[in-house]
Amino acid sequence: MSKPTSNVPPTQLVVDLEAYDGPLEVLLELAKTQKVDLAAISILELVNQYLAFVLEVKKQNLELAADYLVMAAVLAYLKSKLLLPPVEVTSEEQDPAAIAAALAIRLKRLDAMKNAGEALLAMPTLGQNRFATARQPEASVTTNVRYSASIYDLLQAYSNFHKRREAASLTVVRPKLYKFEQALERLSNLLQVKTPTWKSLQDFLPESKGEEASQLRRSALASTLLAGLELSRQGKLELKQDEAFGPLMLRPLDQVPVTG
Amino acid sequence: MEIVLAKRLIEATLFAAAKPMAADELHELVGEATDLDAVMDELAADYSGRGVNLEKSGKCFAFRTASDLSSMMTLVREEERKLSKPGLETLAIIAYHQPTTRGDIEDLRGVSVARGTLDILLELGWIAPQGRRDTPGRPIEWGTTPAFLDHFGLEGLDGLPGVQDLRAAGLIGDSSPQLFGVFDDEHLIEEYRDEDALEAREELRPEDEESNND
Amino acid sequence: MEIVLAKRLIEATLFAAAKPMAADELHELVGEATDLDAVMDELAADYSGRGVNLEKSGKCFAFRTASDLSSMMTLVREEERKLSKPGLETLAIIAYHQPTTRGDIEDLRGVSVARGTLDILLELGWIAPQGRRDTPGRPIEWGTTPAFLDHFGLEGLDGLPGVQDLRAAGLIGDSSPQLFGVFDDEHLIEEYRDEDALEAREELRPEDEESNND
Repeated sequence: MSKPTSNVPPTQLVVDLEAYDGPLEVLLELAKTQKVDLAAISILELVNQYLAFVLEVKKQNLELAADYLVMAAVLAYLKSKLLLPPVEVTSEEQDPAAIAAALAIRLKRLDAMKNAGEALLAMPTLGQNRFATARQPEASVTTNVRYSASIYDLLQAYSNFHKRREAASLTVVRPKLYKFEQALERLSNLLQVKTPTWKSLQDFLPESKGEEASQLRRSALASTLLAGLELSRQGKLELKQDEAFGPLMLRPLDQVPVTG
Repeated sequence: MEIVLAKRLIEATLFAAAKPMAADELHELVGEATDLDAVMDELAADYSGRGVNLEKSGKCFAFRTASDLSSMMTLVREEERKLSKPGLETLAIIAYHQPTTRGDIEDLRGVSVARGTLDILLELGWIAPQGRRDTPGRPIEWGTTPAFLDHFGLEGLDGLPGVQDLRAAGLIGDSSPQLFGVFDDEHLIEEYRDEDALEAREELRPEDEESNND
Repeated sequence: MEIVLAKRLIEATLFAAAKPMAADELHELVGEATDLDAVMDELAADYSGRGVNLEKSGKCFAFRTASDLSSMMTLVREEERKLSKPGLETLAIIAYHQPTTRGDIEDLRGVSVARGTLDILLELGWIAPQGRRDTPGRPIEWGTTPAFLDHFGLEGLDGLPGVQDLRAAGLIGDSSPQLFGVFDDEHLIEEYRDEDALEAREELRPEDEESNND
């Protein structure tokens, strides 16, 4: 249990931070310092090494790309899980052992591809170990290409092009609406009068002008009606309508002191 | 050097060399102690009657393909290819918006037009320069040709499908596309190719340098 | 065509060609009735152990000098194009995992793949689009080309160093990497360049949307 945190100072990696392509590569390099087969690396130790590395970078005030920090967060979480005694894993939470195993596989895959790249370079390559003839080709296959397109292709290309342009420039304009909250506030204020009289709902509407006037007016009517109903429910006003589709009249009620 | 190895080495060297090689050079390659004449005789015998022969001209050696085969070595193929998506789009834009410049097309498509794309359309004879626009840089204006109309079975540019509808919908400009009298302005084509070559050179240079880095 | 003549013709053609030639092309050259396999087997046998060997890379054939002679050959060597580390890793991933997408490569390497990296490999002629994957975004799938096999002296993808062990260890996919029929999908390459340009433009000038409007 009392393993040394790391036998390689993370400073060494920090020095050539530039040489690393992201956190995964740093992890791979750290894993290799454990001097064991990649299959047998200690994930917990690796996590400690990585967190020490990030700390060291911060200490030296070096810029660290966001993905290094994301990896650090993931690993810190993993560490906390690995240190706890195994508990039953709930469905939402991933098994820490599984996360650790997945990380080990990722490192092995990356390592395999790095080695494969080196192995490719060691092959007898053309121009270094094997040679082609340098003479001008005397003959070869000449291909005469005839391009073709139908009018349908042409049209489709043009309409696709337009569709793409449309999609690129489409912006949805939020319609200007008179909100219920606005109406409620306005109506409450307008009702603060000394002598309550019957007035038409229309008289309480805000003035609207400009292009969106009719749209705004309709939404104001709806909101103000709702506000009227709400205030009447609270007992602050009365509503009446003398005939079907006739004007809706409202009158404030004597204010009863409101509590809370 | 052992004669078998010497033969192999000379065979490989002559194969890879761009030019015939002098006997002196070959002798140096296999070492002075090697009997070069014996090696070359064996090699000539190995290749006699084959598709490739060892030929001596003066004091130089080279592999040459057998002369009786040369007429059979060329293979001409016909291949029909569909025009690519960028090619089709560029053609459509030229057809509907002509006369139009490369800059126009790039503005409309939002991406640069590869040199090859215009080249293919030009080679197909479907587009042709219509003149130069009187704006800075005097860019070439492109339009479609009678060969274009012919290929797509159109009687005229007004026969382009949906051109009226597209105009009504405000998708393309108000004015009818213009058909110009001059379709094969050789001068303009030549000038285009010149500019093209210049551009190609400029494009290639920085790339070459990049690929040299490690 | 008579087998002796066919052998001579193919020998001459391959000797003169710097690039590998596809079996299909050779078959066309000697006539469909000719047993190409027999011809190629004989030719390979004729050249085995010599200074020049008949090499097979994928479905292509080429003559190449024997690699054991390289240290003795006094030729001017091509300047080696050193691939960058990301370039080499990306090439290895494409070779061992093909067909593979840019997203796959990024997953494996844990970092994003710079556009230039794929571009360099594409320009070297070592990778080519193999199609599009049937997943959202329909990303281009990449694979290696016959030129890749030729450059590294591989007979096929199964000859990739360590490929069997990696497969057994589950570090690469189960199925053999596939060599596809279509190697020069010009359309896909053009589409890739197009998307590429689009992406480059978005990266460079995110705020410049005006050029999209008319």
